[in-house]
Amino acid sequence: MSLNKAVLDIRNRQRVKPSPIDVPAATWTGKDVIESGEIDTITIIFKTSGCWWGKAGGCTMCGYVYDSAQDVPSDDDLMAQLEKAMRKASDFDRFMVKIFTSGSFLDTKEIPIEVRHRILEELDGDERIVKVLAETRPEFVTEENVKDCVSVLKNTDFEVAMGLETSSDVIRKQSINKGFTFQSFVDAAIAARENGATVKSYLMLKPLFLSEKEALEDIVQTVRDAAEYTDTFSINLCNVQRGTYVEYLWDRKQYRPPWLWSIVDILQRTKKEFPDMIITSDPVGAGSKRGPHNCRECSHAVADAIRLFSLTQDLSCFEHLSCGCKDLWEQVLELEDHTFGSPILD
Amino acid sequence: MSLNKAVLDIRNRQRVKPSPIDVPAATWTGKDVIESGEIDTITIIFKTSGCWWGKAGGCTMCGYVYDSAQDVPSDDDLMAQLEKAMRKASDFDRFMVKIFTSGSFLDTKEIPIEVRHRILEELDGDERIVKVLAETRPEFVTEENVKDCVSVLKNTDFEVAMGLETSSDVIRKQSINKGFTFQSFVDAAIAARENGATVKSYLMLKPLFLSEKEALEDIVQTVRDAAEYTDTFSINLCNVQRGTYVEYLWDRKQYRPPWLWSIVDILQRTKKEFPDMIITSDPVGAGSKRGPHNCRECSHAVADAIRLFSLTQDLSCFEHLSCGCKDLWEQVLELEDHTFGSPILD
Amino acid sequence: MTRYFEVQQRDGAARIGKFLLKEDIRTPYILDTRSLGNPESPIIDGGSLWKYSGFEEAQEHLREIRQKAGEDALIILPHQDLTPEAPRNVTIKLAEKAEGMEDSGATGAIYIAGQQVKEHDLYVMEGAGCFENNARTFLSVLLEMKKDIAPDTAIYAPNIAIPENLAMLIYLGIDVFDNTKAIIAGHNDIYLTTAGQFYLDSLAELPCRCSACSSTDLTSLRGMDKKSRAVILEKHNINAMEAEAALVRERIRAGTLREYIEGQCRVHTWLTALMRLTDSEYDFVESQNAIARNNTLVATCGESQNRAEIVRFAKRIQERYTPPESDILLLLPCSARKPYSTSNSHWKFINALGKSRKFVHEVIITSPLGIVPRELELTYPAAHYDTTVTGYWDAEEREWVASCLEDYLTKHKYTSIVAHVEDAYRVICEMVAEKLGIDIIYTSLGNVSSPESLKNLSKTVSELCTGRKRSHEQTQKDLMKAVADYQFGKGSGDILVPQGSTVKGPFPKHQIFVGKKQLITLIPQYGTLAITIEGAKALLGKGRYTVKIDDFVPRGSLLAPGVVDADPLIRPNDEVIICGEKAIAVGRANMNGDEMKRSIRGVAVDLRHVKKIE
Amino acid sequence: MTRYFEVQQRDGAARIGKFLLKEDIRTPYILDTRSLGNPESPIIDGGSLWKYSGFEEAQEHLREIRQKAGEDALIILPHQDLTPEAPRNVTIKLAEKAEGMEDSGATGAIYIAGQQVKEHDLYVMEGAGCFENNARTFLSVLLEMKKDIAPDTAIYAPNIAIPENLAMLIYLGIDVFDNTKAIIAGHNDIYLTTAGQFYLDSLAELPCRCSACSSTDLTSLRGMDKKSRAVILEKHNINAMEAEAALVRERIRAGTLREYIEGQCRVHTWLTALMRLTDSEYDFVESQNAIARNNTLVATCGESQNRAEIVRFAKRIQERYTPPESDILLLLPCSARKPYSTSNSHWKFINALGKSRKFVHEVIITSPLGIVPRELELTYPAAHYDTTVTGYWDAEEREWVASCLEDYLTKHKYTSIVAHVEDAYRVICEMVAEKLGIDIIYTSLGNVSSPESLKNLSKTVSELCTGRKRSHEQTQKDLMKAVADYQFGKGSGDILVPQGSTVKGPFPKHQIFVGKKQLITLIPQYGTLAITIEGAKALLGKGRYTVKIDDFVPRGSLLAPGVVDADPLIRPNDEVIICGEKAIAVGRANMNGDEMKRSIRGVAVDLRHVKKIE
Repeated sequence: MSLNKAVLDIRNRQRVKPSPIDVPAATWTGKDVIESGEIDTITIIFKTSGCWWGKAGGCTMCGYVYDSAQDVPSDDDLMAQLEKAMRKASDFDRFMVKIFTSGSFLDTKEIPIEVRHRILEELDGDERIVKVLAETRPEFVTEENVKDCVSVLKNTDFEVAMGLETSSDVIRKQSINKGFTFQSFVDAAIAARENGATVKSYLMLKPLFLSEKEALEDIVQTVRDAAEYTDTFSINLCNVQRGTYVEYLWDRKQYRPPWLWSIVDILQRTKKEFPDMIITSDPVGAGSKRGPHNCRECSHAVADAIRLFSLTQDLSCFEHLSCGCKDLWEQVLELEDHTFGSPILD
Repeated sequence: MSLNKAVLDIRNRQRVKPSPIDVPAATWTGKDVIESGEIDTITIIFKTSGCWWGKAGGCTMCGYVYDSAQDVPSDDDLMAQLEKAMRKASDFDRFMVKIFTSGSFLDTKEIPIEVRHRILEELDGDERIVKVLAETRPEFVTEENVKDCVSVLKNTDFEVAMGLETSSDVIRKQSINKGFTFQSFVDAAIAARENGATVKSYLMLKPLFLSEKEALEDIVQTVRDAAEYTDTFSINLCNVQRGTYVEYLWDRKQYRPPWLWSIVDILQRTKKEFPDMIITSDPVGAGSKRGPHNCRECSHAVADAIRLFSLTQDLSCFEHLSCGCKDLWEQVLELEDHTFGSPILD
Repeated sequence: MTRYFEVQQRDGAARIGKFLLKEDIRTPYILDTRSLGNPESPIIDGGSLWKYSGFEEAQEHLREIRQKAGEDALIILPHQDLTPEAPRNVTIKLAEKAEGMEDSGATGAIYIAGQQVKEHDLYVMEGAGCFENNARTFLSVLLEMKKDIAPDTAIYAPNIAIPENLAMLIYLGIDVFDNTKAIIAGHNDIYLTTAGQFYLDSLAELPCRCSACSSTDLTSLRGMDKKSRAVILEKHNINAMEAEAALVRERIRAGTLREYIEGQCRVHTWLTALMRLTDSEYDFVESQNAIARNNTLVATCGESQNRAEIVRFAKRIQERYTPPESDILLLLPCSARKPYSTSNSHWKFINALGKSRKFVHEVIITSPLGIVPRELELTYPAAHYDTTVTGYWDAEEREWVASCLEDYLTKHKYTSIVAHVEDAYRVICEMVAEKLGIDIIYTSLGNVSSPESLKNLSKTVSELCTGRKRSHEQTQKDLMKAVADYQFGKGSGDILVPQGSTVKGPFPKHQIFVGKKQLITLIPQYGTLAITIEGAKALLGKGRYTVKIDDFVPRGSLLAPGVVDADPLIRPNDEVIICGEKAIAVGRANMNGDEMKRSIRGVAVDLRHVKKIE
Repeated sequence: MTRYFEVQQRDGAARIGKFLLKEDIRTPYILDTRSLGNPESPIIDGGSLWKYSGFEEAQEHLREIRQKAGEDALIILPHQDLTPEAPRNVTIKLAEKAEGMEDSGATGAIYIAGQQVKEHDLYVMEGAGCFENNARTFLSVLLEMKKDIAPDTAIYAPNIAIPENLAMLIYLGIDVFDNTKAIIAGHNDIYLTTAGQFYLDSLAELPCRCSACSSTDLTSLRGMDKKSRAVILEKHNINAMEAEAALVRERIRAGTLREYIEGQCRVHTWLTALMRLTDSEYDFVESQNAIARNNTLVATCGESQNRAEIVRFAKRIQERYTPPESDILLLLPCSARKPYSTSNSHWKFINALGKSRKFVHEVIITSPLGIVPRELELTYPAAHYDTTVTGYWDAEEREWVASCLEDYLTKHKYTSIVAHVEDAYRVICEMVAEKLGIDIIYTSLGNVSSPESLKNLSKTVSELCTGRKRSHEQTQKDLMKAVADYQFGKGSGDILVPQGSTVKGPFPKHQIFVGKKQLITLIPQYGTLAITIEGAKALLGKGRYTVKIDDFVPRGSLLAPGVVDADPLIRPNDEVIICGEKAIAVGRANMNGDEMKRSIRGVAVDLRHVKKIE
């Protein structure tokens, strides 16, 4: 059985509850950092027909595929989702919009080109919006598509966000099952930047099968490899999402999410190496069994430091962190390299 | 149940094979030490109607009761026994005769007075015989009896041998079940000495229930207590005889025969304290499980040293004895005092 | 007067205690035999009476020791020991002589069966060392001893302990041991471990990492002279025993000694025999076993099913339990997850029953517990056991479970019996059905959780549903009644869950009220009831589980000397009612009823509510 | 090429082995996980392939390690591990990639079921750490592994060993472990013992006397900072594991690991399950079990009766044994003393039979062995077992013994069957008699040894004595024939004890001669036969228990590489016949037949007699 088949089998076993298709999958506000500093953000997860790659199996850790609509949403449904989402931004003076589709915003099978135009036009028309970020797989980041977006967003910056995950083609293929190569990311990044967009790269800390140290070093290496093609890094910490292959293995005690000490180490090392690069990480689910975690006592404090660093880019955030469990993490770093196929669990 | 009853019960369970009554129970030759030095000996165990005390139960360690005749031997039977026994002495030039009956030679129920006279007369008539020793319980060592013997043994020394075992009335009664007191021994000894006989006292090392050290100290104390009433001490080392109460307990792992190191210690200490006293010990069955023993490696050498000392009375016999097990014996001396009713087994 | 020893914690017959002497000594304790002869020691051997010709001498000797040692040293009174097979009345006579000794301060004495027992702080099991490998005799002597002496007296078994048997001896309720055998083994070149003994000759390496063994290696050890080697071996042997004693103490504290014993007893056939024979002394073992505990009962061997907790559970179902009124009985298999109703499989069964569930009474079949009526699935140990599962039930298991089911079906009649079971469960149902000549309807079609099986269960039961049905509240009350009967005896449920009472609180935290007065609460952790003062008053008439005290008002905890009388049915951790002229109270028993009555030290009951009687 | 590992001693599947690397390493071995990353170590992890984009890079990395390490270090080839539930063919693909690595010197590799297995010196059980608590999967993976790889290859189970499970894992035939879990536990404040694990928090004292624990106490330990505490806990945990490993090695050397396991497995339900499930893999277990051993088989638990030695004994009686010609069967109870005929009770039975004994065939009923015909009472394990005796036989025991008796009585017919038995023995006879509808005459009157019972036995048998009777010599021959059949298969007795042969030597040291040529001798210690060259020649035609070698003349011992073929029925300690073009020889097998064929290191047979073929 191939990895993709294994992922697909699990997908097929999930029961997804139907939900209204004129409401976005999720919307929330938050803060992010752009070149000019901290800024309010609104994140919209569009409910589309879904990620083409996810429908064919998809990534081992991705549970977002279940956010897609059961029926194909009409153009008006999609616009209604936008409208409902934007209500949350009513209090903002100046903000950034982050668009996700649980797939690719630039895939016209998910967002028809007319809808794309209507969305971007509407956002461009709102003067409070200074930047629009849209996530997409790299195969859709063509010269044509970037130009198309930039041309609509006359007064608004445009950022293309891609889930590179890792610069290792071996890991991306055999652990994540992501279905593209580092080269395709590079091509996409160049296409974006040469046509007026900036690039944000999402990385994935600790995909399946890797030891804690391998995972850690892989991200450090990835930052080195991808730095010249990206404007911002956002490092995702693998968490165990429902209906994923990661969950399947986690349930069977064959996976442990990353330690927060690992991301702290990564942020410290990469920021020192690339002081001008914006490198962020949002420790979603930190401290829970399914999320990245240290011990019970320090997880929340460490996660807060990571969030603060992500906004301030100030390494002093990490200065006073310490906990007895750091010693354990150091052991895990050393020993998990030699467990030959079983994780070190808590 | 009383101790005597317990002993008797065991007696009653034994099956004794019938044997001819005109043959002594046993006869053997050996060497002993008398005032004038080493001398050949012949030991005769008469088969009589048996020890009156033994028939009523008797001593806990005594298996000699089974040497008695099933039917009462006639006077001629007894004389035939003597005759058969004396054949073994045919080669001797000068020797001593030791008479045992597994009871009391002076008990006329065992040896009718006429037989006593015939025996002593015959022995007295043999010029090679310099001394006659006869074993008896003290109740028979009356002035009258001693005089009677001495008067027959005109040219021959006469020694009364008594199994005192211990000077402790507690131990003699509650462990050995011997049925007389130290005072009765003293009275008998005086009666013997005042009427021309010498006295030999048999002691018993390690009766039932005593720890190794208690047993050892009891013998040392007994030598002190009885020295003034005796001419010779012979210390018997308890061995496990068939059909005895000692055997019953030994079978159930509730008795261990004495260590040979204990008798070595006793001989050294008592000989130093009473340099002129003849103190001997014949380590019968030494080295076997049923007999007194150290470890397998040294038992025979130590037993030989004891035998040599018994003949020479020379303490240098013990000088070069040593073995790893002596250390174990020292532990036993210390620890067996606190085992509260169970012996320290090998 | 047990003024110098106190039992602090119990795990079955095993216990953690403390001697309050010149040094505090924690038991189970391995005393250094050599120290017994030293008058500076906290525990001293008064010596042997064999060497004294008169009583006076011995008494004088004792006075001397006491003077040197002080009142707060425990002196084992001078004794004249015989071995076990010595005539019994000689032994008793000698013991009486020893008991004539006069002394103040902490004392120990030799125990002789049949002798008048005094209130010493410690009793010595005479000749214990002779009972090694003789399980039957050892146990009978010990049980006689336990019956005679006060439960708060320490028991000392001399010259028997080695690492391999220590846990079992402690399990049986012995408090004090010595290192005689460990020392002697060391001087015999014998290397002791909890897994058995080795001749030093036969070893290829030292199978230990204790301080003695770490100080050397096998080659050096073999090269030493006998005496130096013995010092190290002795140290190792004592280390091995001390480590085992510490482990066992931890096991007692954790309440898991039985689980340890079930493995450790395999080291020697006589230790296994001891465990089996002890299990067959049900009254002795059961009386010491806590009614409920908060740790898992782990059943890994054939003997697990003879544990007092398991046999008691089965017996109480036979003797105390009354099923709710129902015409249909549904037999179900157990589940790994406890309580059963929280398991995936039971959740499916319950779903399949749907509305029919009101008509059926559910009873779960399980090994090693036997049968568990649904009402008692929370009650210890029904929700607290874990067992090795391989799918194979051996014949002894099948016979035991079948005997439980057979007893149940003989006592309680139903219009229809449905069994939704497979494999061994079904074999058992068939065995019983055949024996009793009754019909059982089997609804499972190869796999109890398959959609087809569940559908068949649903259909079968719904077709049978014509008899009596129970409301939701009635089901809750049935649960509370069943637990009350289980805990306090038959009929208690009717008193504590009377007509007209109401149930509050979500499952499983039910409470029973009569008007505004609360009577009981279910404690989910143990599946037992806690009682209020009102509940206590209601139950008082029955006289069960009651501790009588004098005319004082207890606070915090009730100490043993304050107990006038106690129900002998009371077990450790039982909910008890305390009543005296001045107060009524409820609390959790810390010892059994008999121990409460016979002890003069220790906490008898931890009180929860106390109400003064004005 | 297993040039660097050799198995030296076996106890069932467990084994003592040796790595011949830069340091000699004795197995079962606990490697320090941390040393795996150090190129100076004797065993090195070649690292993960996850980090290499290309095969060349990895190959280069391996070359570098090998250069630093030298040929006499074992390198586990670079590997790209997945966890066990990863898709199997992805795993195999990655494993094949890893197997493409080129290297000289000692090597290890990851084992993947279904992958082509090479001749590495060590195979790693991938994802072993995930199988904890999952007995069924662990065992099936291990058995698959054992089937695929050469028997003289070491097996390494990473990230799973802790003190409590080590003995069981070694029992299953695993050679190498690591200290990962012990270290991690230490840094998690978890204190490991062979009796289970404790949170440091929950302890009241340290239940150990190892060098680490002796260096501190609980209070100081709790007062330390996390890191210093972890150092000590880690040290303790590793000590506990090392001590257990040493103990288990000693147990293997003593041949008593099974007895240890039967207790130790109670620490955790999954370990008990492992033992039970392994027992049910009879072919695997039996094939590794020595045919006879000189130590006592101690049976203390229900599972003892499933031991391969016991089941094999019963099976061989069913399949290989032919009773002597007799019309009367006498069933007798077993005795504690072995062989039975030397016991007090059997001596009484034999005396009571007197001259009638010539007419009867005696079969002894016993648990857990089942039945033992008198002729086989000397044969391992009939004269070599000890068991816990309480008088109670549980249902599983009764069923097992009854099944053995039933099989026997179904196969073999007698004119009369007399049973001189009581209690459980009688219950079993009655069960079988009823089932088979046969009559059994019971002669015991309450106590088999009482004069009345013996008299009744005597009388009953003498009245029946009218059929065939056997001479004294015939009885001796029957014994020798029965052992021959037991040992070499049905029909061997007729070859080795032919018509016209004579018996020499007193019981039990019988020898069989044909004229002046000796064929066999009974070895009383094991109750098995030793064979002469003459005996070997006689048996050669049957082809059983034969090891084929090439055209050389072996001396002293036959090494595995010299074996061309070997009877798969050969078990360790079996008497075997070696034949080749140049020589015929006899000796004692050191390994089983399969292992002889598949091994390239180690002694296959210890030779006793060798005869050149001119």
